Amino acid sequence: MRYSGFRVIAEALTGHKGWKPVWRDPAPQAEYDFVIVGGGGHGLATAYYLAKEFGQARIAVIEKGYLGGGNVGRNTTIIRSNYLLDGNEPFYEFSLKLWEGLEQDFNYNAMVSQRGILNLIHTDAQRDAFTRRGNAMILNGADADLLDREQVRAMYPWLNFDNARFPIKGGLAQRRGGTVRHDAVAWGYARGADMRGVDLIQNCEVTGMRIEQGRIKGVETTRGFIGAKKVGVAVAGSSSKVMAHAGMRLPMESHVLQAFVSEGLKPLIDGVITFGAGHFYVSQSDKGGLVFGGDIDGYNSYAQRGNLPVIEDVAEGGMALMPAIGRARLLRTWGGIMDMSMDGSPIIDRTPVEGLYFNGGWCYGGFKATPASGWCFAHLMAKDEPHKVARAYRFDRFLKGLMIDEKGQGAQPNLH
Amino acid sequence: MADTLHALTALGQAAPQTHQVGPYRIEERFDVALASVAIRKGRAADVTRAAQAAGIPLPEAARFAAGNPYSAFWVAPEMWFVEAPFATHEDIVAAVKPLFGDAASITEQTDAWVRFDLSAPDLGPLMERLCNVDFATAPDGFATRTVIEHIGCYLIRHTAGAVTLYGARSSAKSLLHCLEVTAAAVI
Amino acid sequence: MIINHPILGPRDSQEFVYLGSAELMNRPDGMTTGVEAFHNWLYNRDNPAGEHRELWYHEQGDRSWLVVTRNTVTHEIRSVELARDVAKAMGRTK
Amino acid sequence: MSQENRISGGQIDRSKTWRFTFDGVSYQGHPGDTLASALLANGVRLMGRSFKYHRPRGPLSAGSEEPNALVQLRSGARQEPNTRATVAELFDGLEATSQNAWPSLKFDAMAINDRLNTFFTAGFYYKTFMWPASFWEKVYEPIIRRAAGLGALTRQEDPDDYDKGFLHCDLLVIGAGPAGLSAALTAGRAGARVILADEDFRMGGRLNAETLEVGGQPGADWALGAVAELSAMPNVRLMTRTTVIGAFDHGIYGAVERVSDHLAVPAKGKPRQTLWRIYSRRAILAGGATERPIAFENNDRPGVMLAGALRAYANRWGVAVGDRVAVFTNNDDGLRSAMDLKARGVDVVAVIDARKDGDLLPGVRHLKGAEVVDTAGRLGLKSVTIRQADGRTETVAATALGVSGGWNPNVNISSHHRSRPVWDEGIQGFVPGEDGPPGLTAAGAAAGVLSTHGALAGGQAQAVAALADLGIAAKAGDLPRAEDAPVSIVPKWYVSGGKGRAWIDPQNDVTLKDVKLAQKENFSSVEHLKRYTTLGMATDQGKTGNVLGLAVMAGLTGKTIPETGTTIYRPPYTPVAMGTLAGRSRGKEFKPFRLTPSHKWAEEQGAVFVEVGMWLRAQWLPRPGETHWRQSVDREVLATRKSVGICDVTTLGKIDIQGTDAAAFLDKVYANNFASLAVGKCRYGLMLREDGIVYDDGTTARMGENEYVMTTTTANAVLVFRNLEYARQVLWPEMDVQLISTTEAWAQFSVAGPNARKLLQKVVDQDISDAAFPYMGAGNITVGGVRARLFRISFSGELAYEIAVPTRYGDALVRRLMEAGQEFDAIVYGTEALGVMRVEKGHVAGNELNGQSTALNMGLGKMVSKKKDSIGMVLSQREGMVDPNGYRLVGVKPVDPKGQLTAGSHFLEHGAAPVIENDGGWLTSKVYSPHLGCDIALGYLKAGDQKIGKRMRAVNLLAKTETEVEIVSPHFFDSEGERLRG
Repeated sequence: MRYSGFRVIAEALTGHKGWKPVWRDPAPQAEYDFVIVGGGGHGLATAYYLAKEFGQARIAVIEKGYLGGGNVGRNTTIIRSNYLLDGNEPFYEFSLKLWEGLEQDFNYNAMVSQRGILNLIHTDAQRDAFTRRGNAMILNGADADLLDREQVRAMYPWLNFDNARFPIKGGLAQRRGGTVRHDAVAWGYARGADMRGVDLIQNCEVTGMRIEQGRIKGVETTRGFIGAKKVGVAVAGSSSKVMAHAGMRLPMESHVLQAFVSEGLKPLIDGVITFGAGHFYVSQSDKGGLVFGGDIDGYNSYAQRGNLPVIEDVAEGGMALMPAIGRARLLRTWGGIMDMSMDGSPIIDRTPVEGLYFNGGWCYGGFKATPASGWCFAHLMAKDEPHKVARAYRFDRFLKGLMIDEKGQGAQPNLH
Repeated sequence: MADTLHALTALGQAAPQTHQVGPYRIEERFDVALASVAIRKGRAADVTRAAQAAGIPLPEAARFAAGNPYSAFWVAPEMWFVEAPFATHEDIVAAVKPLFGDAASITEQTDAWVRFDLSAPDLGPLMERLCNVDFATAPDGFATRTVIEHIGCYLIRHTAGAVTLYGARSSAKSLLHCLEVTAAAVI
Repeated sequence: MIINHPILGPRDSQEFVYLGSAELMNRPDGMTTGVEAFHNWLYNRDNPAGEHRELWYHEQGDRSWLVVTRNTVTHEIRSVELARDVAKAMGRTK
Repeated sequence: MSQENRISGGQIDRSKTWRFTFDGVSYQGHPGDTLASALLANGVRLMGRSFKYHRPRGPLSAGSEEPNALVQLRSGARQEPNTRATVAELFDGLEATSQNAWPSLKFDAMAINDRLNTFFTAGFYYKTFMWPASFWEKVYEPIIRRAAGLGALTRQEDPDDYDKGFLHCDLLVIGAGPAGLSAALTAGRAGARVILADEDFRMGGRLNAETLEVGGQPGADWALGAVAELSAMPNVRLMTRTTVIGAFDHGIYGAVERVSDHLAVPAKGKPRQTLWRIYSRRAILAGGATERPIAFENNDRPGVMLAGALRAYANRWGVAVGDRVAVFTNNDDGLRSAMDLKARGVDVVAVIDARKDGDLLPGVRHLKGAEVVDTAGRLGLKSVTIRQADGRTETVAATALGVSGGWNPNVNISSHHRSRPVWDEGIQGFVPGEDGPPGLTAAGAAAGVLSTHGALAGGQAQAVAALADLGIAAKAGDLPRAEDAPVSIVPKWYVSGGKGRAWIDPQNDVTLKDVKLAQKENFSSVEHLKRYTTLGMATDQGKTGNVLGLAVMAGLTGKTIPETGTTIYRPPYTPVAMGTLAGRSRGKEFKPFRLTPSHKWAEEQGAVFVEVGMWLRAQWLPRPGETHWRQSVDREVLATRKSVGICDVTTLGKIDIQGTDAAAFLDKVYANNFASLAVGKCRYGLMLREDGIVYDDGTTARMGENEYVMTTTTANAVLVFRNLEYARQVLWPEMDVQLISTTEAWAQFSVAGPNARKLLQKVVDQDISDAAFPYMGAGNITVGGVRARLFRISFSGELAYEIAVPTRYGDALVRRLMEAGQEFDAIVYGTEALGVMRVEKGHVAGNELNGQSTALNMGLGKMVSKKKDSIGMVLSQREGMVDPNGYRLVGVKPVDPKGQLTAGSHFLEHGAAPVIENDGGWLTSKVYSPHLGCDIALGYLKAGDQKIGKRMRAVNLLAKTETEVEIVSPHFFDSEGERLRG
């Protein structure tokens, strides 16, 4: 079923009787060519692109809970490609370009809204670093603007310009950055994949991997064994757990990141703002809630919930930057589990097991990567060679000393 | 020899100041010298013996012990901060080091800290807003490190009505500000 | 969270700084260990969903490094030891 | 007419009358009123508009679960959007305005959405607005954004203060209804440290809203007595107006105390609200239960209310919401509401009871097996249409309708650790699961025990059990006599049939049809239902609607309710002001200031300060006549290079390292050799992370056989100290090393320039000639008899020293140096001049120590000794890190001396297109060198060591500028170091 304004009107006038399930609930088949483990954004996008762009069939996505129930449904919805390093920026710019045509591509309004992202500058050294970054972005074909203090003030006059502990000195803007309705991304990919014959199998958890002579044969699940010629794992947050079934230890830790939303408010913040002197980034959803976040809690966790100190830290950053939100109320906090990798950058790579592929280590930047991650993972699985923008995302970069460390924090995942 | 140098308190004044907010008295102290004493490896017995001989108390973990001229509080395993009157012990390392010889590492700490002595009939309502110390059940002589409005401090409870705070000296003004506004909110 | 410090008793985890897995204590000797093994020690982790031995530093406290055994699913803490004692017991020396 | 709906009784103080306004109209109320009770007393039912359809709305409830009656409270900078009128305490002069309605609450233009509702079904927006792509941001979304949202912020700074604190207790009791009071009494009498917190301004919970007796007296009076007894106990802390917002790990609870919200303005110095972190050894959740509605057509009109709320308004606030009241129920509690209202003289026109069986109520029209099928009244309820058991329908005039679909235990906090609540068939509700937060148990209605006796008994029993865990013996005493009625309820979630809309989540306008559509489209897991329809995502987080919604979904899918499950309950329990969570950490107090020892002096000089981490440092010190910062900085640099300059470098970290293994220890933590350092000398050291990247540098001086003073960068002082503790405790625990930070103990000044020695010699008491104090010398000296330390080290490339005195003498020392330096025209220079001189000299600093660069990148590769095992040595040798074509630190000069450089510009070859493949690296730091008369910069350039003398372009694509540059050695100035040794 194709969605359109006409369709909505036609259904409204006929009592909404014609709407169909957005996806089927098929029983797992005995064997597939491709089994994608993980029905989150990345897994669903992988399946969608395998079918649509790489002409593959006999594909299943298996998900231990419900589709889109992982980090794709619990993030702060930001998209951007304002990365610094060569290993990252082309990938994220590719992703941003995919976002720009996504809704028409999968015929689902995910509310891709390029309202702009602004990273605030508070010190001269930050300006130097953002100048370096902005130039790298433009060299990679992305857009970037360096703003001075008055340009920032013109955009957001009610930020704390006059009584700030760390004054705003400017900002690095990426006008093509913005936000996307996160759940709709999962649903759009799921619907698009389902329409192309992909089996989306919910409530199906991987409990083991069948590996014979170094080659993957399929996965053991709570709904029985499912054979596969190729298995791709895209379960960020649970990567270490799932890959342990293949005997692998990964260069990452699982950490909880909290996110926050306020009560609905009339429009206040047009784009995305990140505070440069504390842990706080914010946008406002179309429903009016301020959607914001900060730092991870900082200790290994699979609990999908966080603690009070980070909530306070984020609120402090928010109030320091925006003294006008004192009387806005925090409505809800939640937590997602992040694959925090050793250099803050992801992995999309083969594994020592033939036919087993891995996609993970997204830290807390996975949402914006969804389209490119799916595309590149599909490319890798279909062609057995990395996509050119994801070539750096290898396991062996740590052994070779080719880390992609945007923040310069070294092998300590909770600092990335 | 040139003229001697004149000292300023951590709050930038020639003399320490006292602030009163309702019943809460906040007194800057400028007359206490401070040194860390850390036991060198395998020398615990020597240090204990030397401390006893010199009358320097070395209290157990999380405790302060008063003495004359030396008082001390525990700061870390095998490490104490030793206090003495500044007037007589300005060069406290020179005074203490000979007592321990090479059994301990001694380091001057006097000016690393601003010291505020707080007093009131009951400091409980103030302390529970300042830091995560269960002040009501802490015994007299309790000494701990804590955080007050992002500033690392040592807190010594002498009684329910008398507390010593040692805070980072460079943040003396921020710490005082915090003490004053918090006290004003309690009264 | 509350960490029951072996010397000081229960202390809020806000006073601590987290480092990571206690596997990091097994630092290989740099003069006799090659890049591959050294890299494996520094970068790869068990990252269990369950009991995890991990290093915390009491920065706003007594500056002790601790080995905390904590469940990463429930956050329940089973034991807390001084890292120095653990390191000595492991035979770490100069 | 004033307070036309006020009836007798209630817990309000009629001796005082307060005035307040709503949408500019003045009304009267009394102490003890909420805004909602006072408005209802004045006959005002219409208080808001719904989110999507802008339907007229009045209060549904009498408590914090309220989804409908949201107003903007106060005005000006104190305007507070989305305030629930049902919990806003009245005060004299209160101002409130309606929100999300234009031009007025009674006539809201956006109510057009209600007419178009057939198009605006759940998720319709996912299916349209896609063409053309650019229209989303330009056309569709702006309209949606303007229509959405609820209340508005003023964009002014919140003028109120907020506070925080920490509390500790044996037992935290959450909620002061019968269960909570009983628990607190039991624990208090046993001597335990108890905190009893309740969100209401009056303790007693439901007892205040009931006519039930406890111990032979009215329940509210019994509660007063219990509170009086508790308040006399020194071991019990009673906290009214305090909402426990969340259960966090290990018995830590967050709580918000509304200190001043019941006042027009907080008293001077007092916070508006206080965030308490409560550290409890055990906790009892006694947060009661929330009544839930039944879905039927047009069940959202002002005047349609939860039956228990109607009863509460009558009993507690003396308000009859309507003159003709009907009640629709599926359980006995609804009957109690009807009888209470009748007892207060309210005309109860019908009791519509979904149950077919059971006794009929005396004296009222009690319709068994009946249901409400529709209502009428645009801005407020006028009539109710009833379908009787025999199928006949009848329309009855009514201005209020109480609905009771049963009670949901308030399990929220027990589920904050993601434990799933358990279905209780007897009460048709979820009760707390087994695996809730450790140490937390539930009592009373929160545990699914809905009778007053059950609450009193449960509170007592849970308190006894919790204290027994702690080794505190508490007595289970005699309980006061109270009702113990069993729960009689039949499941009734929605009324079927009909074409109109039946609301489940009234704020977000989620109706029965939306749930059905979601199910049809296979969004049938509860999480999908929530996310697709926005059920339960409004400001009330579904406190009244969620269970209803999932019960409907269960019915549609043929699953049971427990099979269908719930979504996750998340903190906070009720929304919390951002200001409260931030406390005092805002504005200039966001983080503490750190001031240098010369701060006072520099202030007197009119210095311009800059934030360096938490420090404030003098950036430059303008002199009269200087109008541009560059004039000041150039002067400071030139004066230093010509004669002598002074700079406060106290912010650099200082760590005292002692012990017989100190030298060996330094060899571990520094990449270069330290064991060979002689007593009385300093050495520059490079610190690597274990991954081989440089993270800090500084000089370390050997002050004695086993005594060293290490310096670190300002930024990394804390991190280096932490890492040293790690090295000594964890990696090499047998080493004899003791550490202590002395950063703040010493005021340290750099004295640099050709006349540095002459100046210092005037000030210090010892001979510091080159022979007595050679280059890289270190030692203890005195200044006017005050103990001091002197290090002959240089960051500027000049003959330079760093001199340190105890911090209290720092101010005097800078004054002394300036006085003694008059004859040399000595100046004090700030961080800008410091930066200029270090770039001229080619020293790396923060911009080069970026956490991504190796010693090799910095041109310091030879410093990494491979003859010893130091942190980072092994992995610094990985193949990608020793690439001969990798980045190398270079100097950069514009070919045309007038050419301008910008840090962050990238290197491109001549003729190379600005694409990433041609990227050569970037300029890390740029300064204007008054010495060389041009901009100079440092940069990381690929294979830079092979490109000295080469010409390239430094391109800044952000400003669309480029400058032709020459790649030179990073040592622009005195590359042989002759001046250092002068």
